[in-house]
Amino acid sequence: MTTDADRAPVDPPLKPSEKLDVGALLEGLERYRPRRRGWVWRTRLPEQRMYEFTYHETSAPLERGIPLPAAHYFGGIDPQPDCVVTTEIASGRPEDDVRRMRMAAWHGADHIMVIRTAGQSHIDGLLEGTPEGVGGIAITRKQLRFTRRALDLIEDEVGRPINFHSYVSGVAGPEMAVLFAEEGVNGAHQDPQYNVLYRNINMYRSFVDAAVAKRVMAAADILQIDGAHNANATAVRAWKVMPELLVQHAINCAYSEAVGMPKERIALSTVPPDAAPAPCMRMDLPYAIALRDLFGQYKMRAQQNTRYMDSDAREATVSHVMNLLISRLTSADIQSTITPDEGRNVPWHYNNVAAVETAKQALIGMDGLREMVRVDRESPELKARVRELKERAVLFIEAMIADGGYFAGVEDAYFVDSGEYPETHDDGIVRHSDGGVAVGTIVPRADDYLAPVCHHFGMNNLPAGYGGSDAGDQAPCALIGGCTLCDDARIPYIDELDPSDNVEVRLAGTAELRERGLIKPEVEWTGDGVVVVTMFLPAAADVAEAAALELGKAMNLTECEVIHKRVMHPAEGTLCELKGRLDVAIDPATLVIPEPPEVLSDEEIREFVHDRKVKVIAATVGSDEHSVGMREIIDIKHGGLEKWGFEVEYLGTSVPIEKVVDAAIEHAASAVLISTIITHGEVHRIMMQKLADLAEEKGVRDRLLLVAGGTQVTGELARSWGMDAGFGRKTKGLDVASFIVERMRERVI
Amino acid sequence: MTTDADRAPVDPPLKPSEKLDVGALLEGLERYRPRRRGWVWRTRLPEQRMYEFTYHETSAPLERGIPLPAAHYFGGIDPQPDCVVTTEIASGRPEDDVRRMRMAAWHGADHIMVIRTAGQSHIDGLLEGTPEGVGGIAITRKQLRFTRRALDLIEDEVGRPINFHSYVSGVAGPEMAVLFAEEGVNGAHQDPQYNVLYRNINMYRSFVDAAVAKRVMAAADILQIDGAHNANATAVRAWKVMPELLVQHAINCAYSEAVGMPKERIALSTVPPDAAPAPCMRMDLPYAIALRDLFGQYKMRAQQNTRYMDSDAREATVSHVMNLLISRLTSADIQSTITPDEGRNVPWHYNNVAAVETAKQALIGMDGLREMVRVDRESPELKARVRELKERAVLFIEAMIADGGYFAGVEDAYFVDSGEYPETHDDGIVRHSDGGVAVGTIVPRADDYLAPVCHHFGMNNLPAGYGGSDAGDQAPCALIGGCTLCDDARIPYIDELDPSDNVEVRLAGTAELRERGLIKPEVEWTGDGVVVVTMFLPAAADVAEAAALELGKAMNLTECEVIHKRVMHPAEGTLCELKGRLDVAIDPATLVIPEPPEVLSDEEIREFVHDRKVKVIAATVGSDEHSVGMREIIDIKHGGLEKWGFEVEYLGTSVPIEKVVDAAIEHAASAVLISTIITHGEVHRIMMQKLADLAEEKGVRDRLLLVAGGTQVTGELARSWGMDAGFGRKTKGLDVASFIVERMRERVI
Amino acid sequence: MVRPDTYLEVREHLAGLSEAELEARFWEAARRVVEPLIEIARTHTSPSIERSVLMRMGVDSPTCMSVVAECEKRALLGHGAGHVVLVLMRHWDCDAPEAARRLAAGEGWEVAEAKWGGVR
Amino acid sequence: MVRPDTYLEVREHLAGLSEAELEARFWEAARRVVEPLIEIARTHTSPSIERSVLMRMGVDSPTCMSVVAECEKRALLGHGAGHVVLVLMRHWDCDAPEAARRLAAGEGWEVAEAKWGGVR
Repeated sequence: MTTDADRAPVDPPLKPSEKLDVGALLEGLERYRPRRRGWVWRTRLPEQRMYEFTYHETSAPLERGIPLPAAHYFGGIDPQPDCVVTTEIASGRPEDDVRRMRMAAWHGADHIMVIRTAGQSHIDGLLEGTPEGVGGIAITRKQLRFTRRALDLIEDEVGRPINFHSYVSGVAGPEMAVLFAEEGVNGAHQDPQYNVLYRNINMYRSFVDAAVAKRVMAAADILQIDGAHNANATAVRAWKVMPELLVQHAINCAYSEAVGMPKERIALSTVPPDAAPAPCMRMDLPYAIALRDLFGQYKMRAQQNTRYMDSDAREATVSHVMNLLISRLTSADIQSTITPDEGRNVPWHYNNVAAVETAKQALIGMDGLREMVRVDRESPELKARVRELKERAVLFIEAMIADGGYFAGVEDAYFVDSGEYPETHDDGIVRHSDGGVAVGTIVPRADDYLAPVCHHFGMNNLPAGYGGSDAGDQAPCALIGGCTLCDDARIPYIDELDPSDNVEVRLAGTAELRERGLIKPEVEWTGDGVVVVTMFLPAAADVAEAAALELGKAMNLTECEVIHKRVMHPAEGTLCELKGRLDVAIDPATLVIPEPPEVLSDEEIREFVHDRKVKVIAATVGSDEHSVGMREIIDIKHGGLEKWGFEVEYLGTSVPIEKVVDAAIEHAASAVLISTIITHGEVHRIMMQKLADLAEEKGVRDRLLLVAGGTQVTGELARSWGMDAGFGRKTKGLDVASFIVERMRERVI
Repeated sequence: MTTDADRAPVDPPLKPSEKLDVGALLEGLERYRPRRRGWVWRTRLPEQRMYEFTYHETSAPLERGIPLPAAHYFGGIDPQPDCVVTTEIASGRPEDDVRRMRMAAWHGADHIMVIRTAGQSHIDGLLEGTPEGVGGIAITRKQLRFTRRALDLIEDEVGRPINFHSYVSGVAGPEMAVLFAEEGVNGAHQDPQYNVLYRNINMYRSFVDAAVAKRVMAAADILQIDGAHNANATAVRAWKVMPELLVQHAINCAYSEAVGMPKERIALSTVPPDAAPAPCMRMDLPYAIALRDLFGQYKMRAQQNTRYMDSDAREATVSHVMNLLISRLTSADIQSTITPDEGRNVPWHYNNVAAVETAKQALIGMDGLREMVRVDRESPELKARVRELKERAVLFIEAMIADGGYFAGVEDAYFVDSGEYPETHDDGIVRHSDGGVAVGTIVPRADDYLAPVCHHFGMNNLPAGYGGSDAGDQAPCALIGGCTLCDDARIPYIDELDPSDNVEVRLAGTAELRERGLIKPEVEWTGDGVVVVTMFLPAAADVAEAAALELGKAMNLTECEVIHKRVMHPAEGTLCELKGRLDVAIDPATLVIPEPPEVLSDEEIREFVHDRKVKVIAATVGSDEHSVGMREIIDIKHGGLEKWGFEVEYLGTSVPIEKVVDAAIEHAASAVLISTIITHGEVHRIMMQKLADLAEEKGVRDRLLLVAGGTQVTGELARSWGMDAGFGRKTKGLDVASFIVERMRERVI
Repeated sequence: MVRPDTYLEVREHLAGLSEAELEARFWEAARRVVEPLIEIARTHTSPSIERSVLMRMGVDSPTCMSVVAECEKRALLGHGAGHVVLVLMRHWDCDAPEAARRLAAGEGWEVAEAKWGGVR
Repeated sequence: MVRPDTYLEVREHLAGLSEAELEARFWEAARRVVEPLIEIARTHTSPSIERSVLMRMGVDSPTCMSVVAECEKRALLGHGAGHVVLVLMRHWDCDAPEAARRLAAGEGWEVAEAKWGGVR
């Protein structure tokens, strides 16, 4: 559905080289209108050719983005998986969130979920303005409009639509739904069971509100995600709640359809419940299959496990790759990601990116896996377990009906019990129909109940000729001359209600950093100064932790806290990750930025090399059999020196320096290239100094250009160790060729 | 075979709470003898029950070890995969290596591979003593004996045999083989092709030496691993060398068997050649299958990909999990691990442990996966590719024979070409039969050639009655009264040859740290002081890197170097990992170590609670639906408060503080427990202060014990925010129960 | 109630079902569970629902809050807060936001009470 | 030599083979490749091999180095360094380490030369 965006201010496109202008995005918000409503899927390409590879499960590429680190080995391609990829952002400050959303979008996220601030779900009404959130953001019209405006620019920058998502839960569901419809939010969590079980909101109120909220969401084409996955996060034994998870999904699906939501806009939020050291694949795969058997007509939002996450980011990453394997072995329409640091804090900028990268990397690495590796539906353990889960779910739901239905079931603690139904330990979550937040707030609709608006659910005494099924009928809102869902222009806008707790005040506090372009570390908020120090300490865990805090002070850090500890051995030592604040801001004007080597044109180089018959001796030294780096510099095929006619004598790998110098003399070479790839901190220094000394000794130093390369080599280091130049990671043949030619020219002149 | 260990000094067993006494391990080495020769596999248990789970691919558990971080959710189990797990150590200092080996063994490594120092493979002879290595260790008798002695103690400590491994390559292969046999080394790389292609050692010399080396290895029951995987690390396009990899494996296998090595001691070193963003599973799985089809009778040492590794540890970890998936989908007798930092430096202590943990976690998580998920041998792409790889390999090897055999093939650059055979780009590695290190050093054996020792290979003019096939024949070494392989007592021992470059000198340099028990950060050597700072900087990559170096100085770090950089967005910011040296050592005597809370006996608690009818109000506050932590503190099933008879009123999740205090008053409770799990730094402070204030307000503060719990809560913090106590991660119900009872007692008195 | 795992005993009536029959039975039960919930929703309303109606009528959130709160107080919610506003729109011949604003300011409630009778 | 991917043309003789036949052909070829290499190894020795013989005779590495180096110089390696040591063991009636030590010290070479003839 299109909305009349003509009144909206037109924003200039983003420049990749410039930061978001948060201030500008806050101006004219009262007139800004979202460009569309509704959810957008990626464009799947069943057969996509990139570099030398063919992909079977990818989607249209981005116009701008950042490929995986290893992409430079493969022509820099950045294939995008076929499924939508989600990231969850919750810094509490919309002005900081949007910068992070831009980072995440560049790395492949196209579903941005904003978590709500603590307690908003218990507020019976809407918030306005931009108060700072705690553990999430205050969802308000201004925050939504500001964020959607930024996302409209960001989606143009990356060249792919971005779905914006939040929560239509809590006691203000219907209002949230209308707000989301009005502000172009594309996806939302909505599940009355979530309110009841995890928010302790009265069960009658939750279901009554949910019907209207869902109807409005359907009208705005918003994708709904349910809340069943929370049973995983809450269950004492996550592998015991699988039957009830199936039931919870079914209740929300059936309820949603009954109020008019189309199947294709109903997504199940499903998580592999378990993690290692449990044999989690054998436990979680049958569940994933039973789920997809039963819910094949709905969308799957595959979430990652949080239940068994600790503070160990490595462990979380490995668990999540196994979750991604389940997505690839079964199916996922949306692949959600959990940041590796969620086990210890509210996600930080770079951990959102890390989680998105892990999803992209694993999904692309496992592209088409299902074609070669098949789930064996006849495998005895799998087949029996899939059937058993379905039967246990049926038993659960039929017993609940026999006991009086859903509300009775909740009162009887049917849900989130640590026994696998029909086993129960009587430790489920109990809620009472006469209790909970907002108990007693629903009222029966009178016979003349009337709601003169569109997309309303339930009994509604519209006058004849309005909103009925007759072709001639007018829309219900014709009664009042139009409603906001039909006429965008009727949407009111409120800016700020709190003069002290708002974005303008916060921005003023960090204005200097922005105006002077100062560089200060941060993890979630501009200038928060937080850094993390990773250190191994040769001491037992408790001593190491105390020592780490002291070392933090020695590093000028304040508010030090050990956020992760891992015993390497009870006596030999402990790995500590120390979080602290560094109150230092760097003025870029004071920095010396090493110039990228200037390069010559192919013609210049080729001509000079041809005239002068430039010979080069190349060798990998220091017992390094990895000759790749060197060969990419010299091989013609990789735009190496041979390309311009250099005569390169490649001596091979692990060549003694003596041999290198002798060869240079024998061939009357103009330059010597040595490389060491993965090296101990010392070996490249030793090799370079030895080369320089030997060239001196043999009296050829002045007619030889000595060049060293390697992953840890820098020009500065190499020169300090007697080389004429040094080249590090990702050097191109052109850089080396240009250097040699320029230096030889200088000598000629 | 047993060796007479009676002359060896008997070491007292290690105490888990005490560091290795490196000095003591260096004493009496001349008399120390290894306890066994030969390789040991894990004891596979096809059906193992642990906690509530059954494992299908595990082995006997360790007596002492450190389980995965998440294990505490599952009764602390530490299931060990069925395959041997390798870690590679190369700090260059044996005295530091052994400490790391102990850490790795506790985390599940039972195959310790020591990389050799740069250039040792080009030394025509043996080294002695303990000179410091570069990028690896100087392999000497003293280093081997010292290390094996430490490993003998460590394997007793963890309760599982540890295989010790190094390299029988280079120009001193036969001597290395004898040395390894004498010193109880259990596994070794041996592959003459590796010497030829990657070490540029003369091809005749390599193969002649290899025959004797392999025969000696076989006699000592040493497991051999080949070197084919290096073609992956060197190939321009790793996915093009698959056919030749099959050929290289076959040549070493056939050669090894021909000199008398049994199949079960021949292992193939195989690596999934590719990595994302390539569709690596679809590329690497057919290769893994073709390999196992052809080499089913040999052992598989599954290595992890290094070819496409960058400086990004997260990326490396994800790639390695996909490598582990291939191991689980096909087979692995030995699972090797590559440290996530290998892309940027010689592995550090904790990265060896990280790599071992990733292998353990993924292999256990995918336990029995093959039963539910089958490789579909009939899948068209897979089937065709498997066949094609085999055919290309046959074509390669048949063409090589037609062109004159192996040596001719190497001279014709058959190997490590960037084209997939029969395609060639003429960029393979070229070696000449009349060139390379140690060219011209082999000599024909004269008709009377004699080697009066056992386990020799080749023509040997032993007198009649010696070493022949007749039953009555004596061993060849009977000619000289015995050889070292038959009589351990004949092995000579040399201590140090270099008075300045040896372990004693190095230990003297760090003696103070050890004697005073000072705690100084390190990554590979005692007291090296290296730490890593992870920081996000809101600046473009080049500016961020320069700023990071400045910030390092502000943190009192020296020798700062940015070892990893990841662009989050070209303008919004860059993630930097900064390495630097912190020259600070902490004296533990100056540290205040928080006491672990002392706990009471079950009886004491039960009695007190019963007499006093102690009531407790519990609630999860601050919009936290994750009630797990709280419920584990109160539920009887988890040894929670109910266990001792506390009457616990659990109010549920996201409960407003007002309700908590009202409930405490209504129920005349003695204590209030509030918990917040994953929270923003602020929310738990806010909630605690609010609780304290409200209790004060309502005049019940003095009769209520206020207790707060949560992952980031500490007693100190909680008390500073008005609580009586605070409990953090991994608190047990017993801790809380003990606290409540003790405090209530104090009040009574 | 605590109950051991009686799965094998209580599953008997399902044992004979085909996969398709079992899944159909699952969905049939699910639909039966939600029917009564839907009926309650169809015949009831709530403060949030009524505020969402006023929002759709173009009323800003603070005004929605006070109008709906007053409707609750006066037991008018069952007729629909939007209904009340509509009555006053016609009475005052103004648009919905204006009518809501004036109701929030305390005006016009007597008109509503005249129509539906008061509770004070 | 640069060659395009001629796989499809040159594979024809393999197309008809069963998987087992193909794998058998692979191993047969592999064994043919190593045969001549084994023969060279069987009939040749090297300094490292001879040092490994002396090691097994109980000689320490520096002594191995000098004895073998001298054997090379005197073209005696082909007879076996261990053979040389054995001759001197008998000549001096001492054990191998002792004989090697004395040879390393320059003694006894004339005995070896008497047996095999010198090259100096």
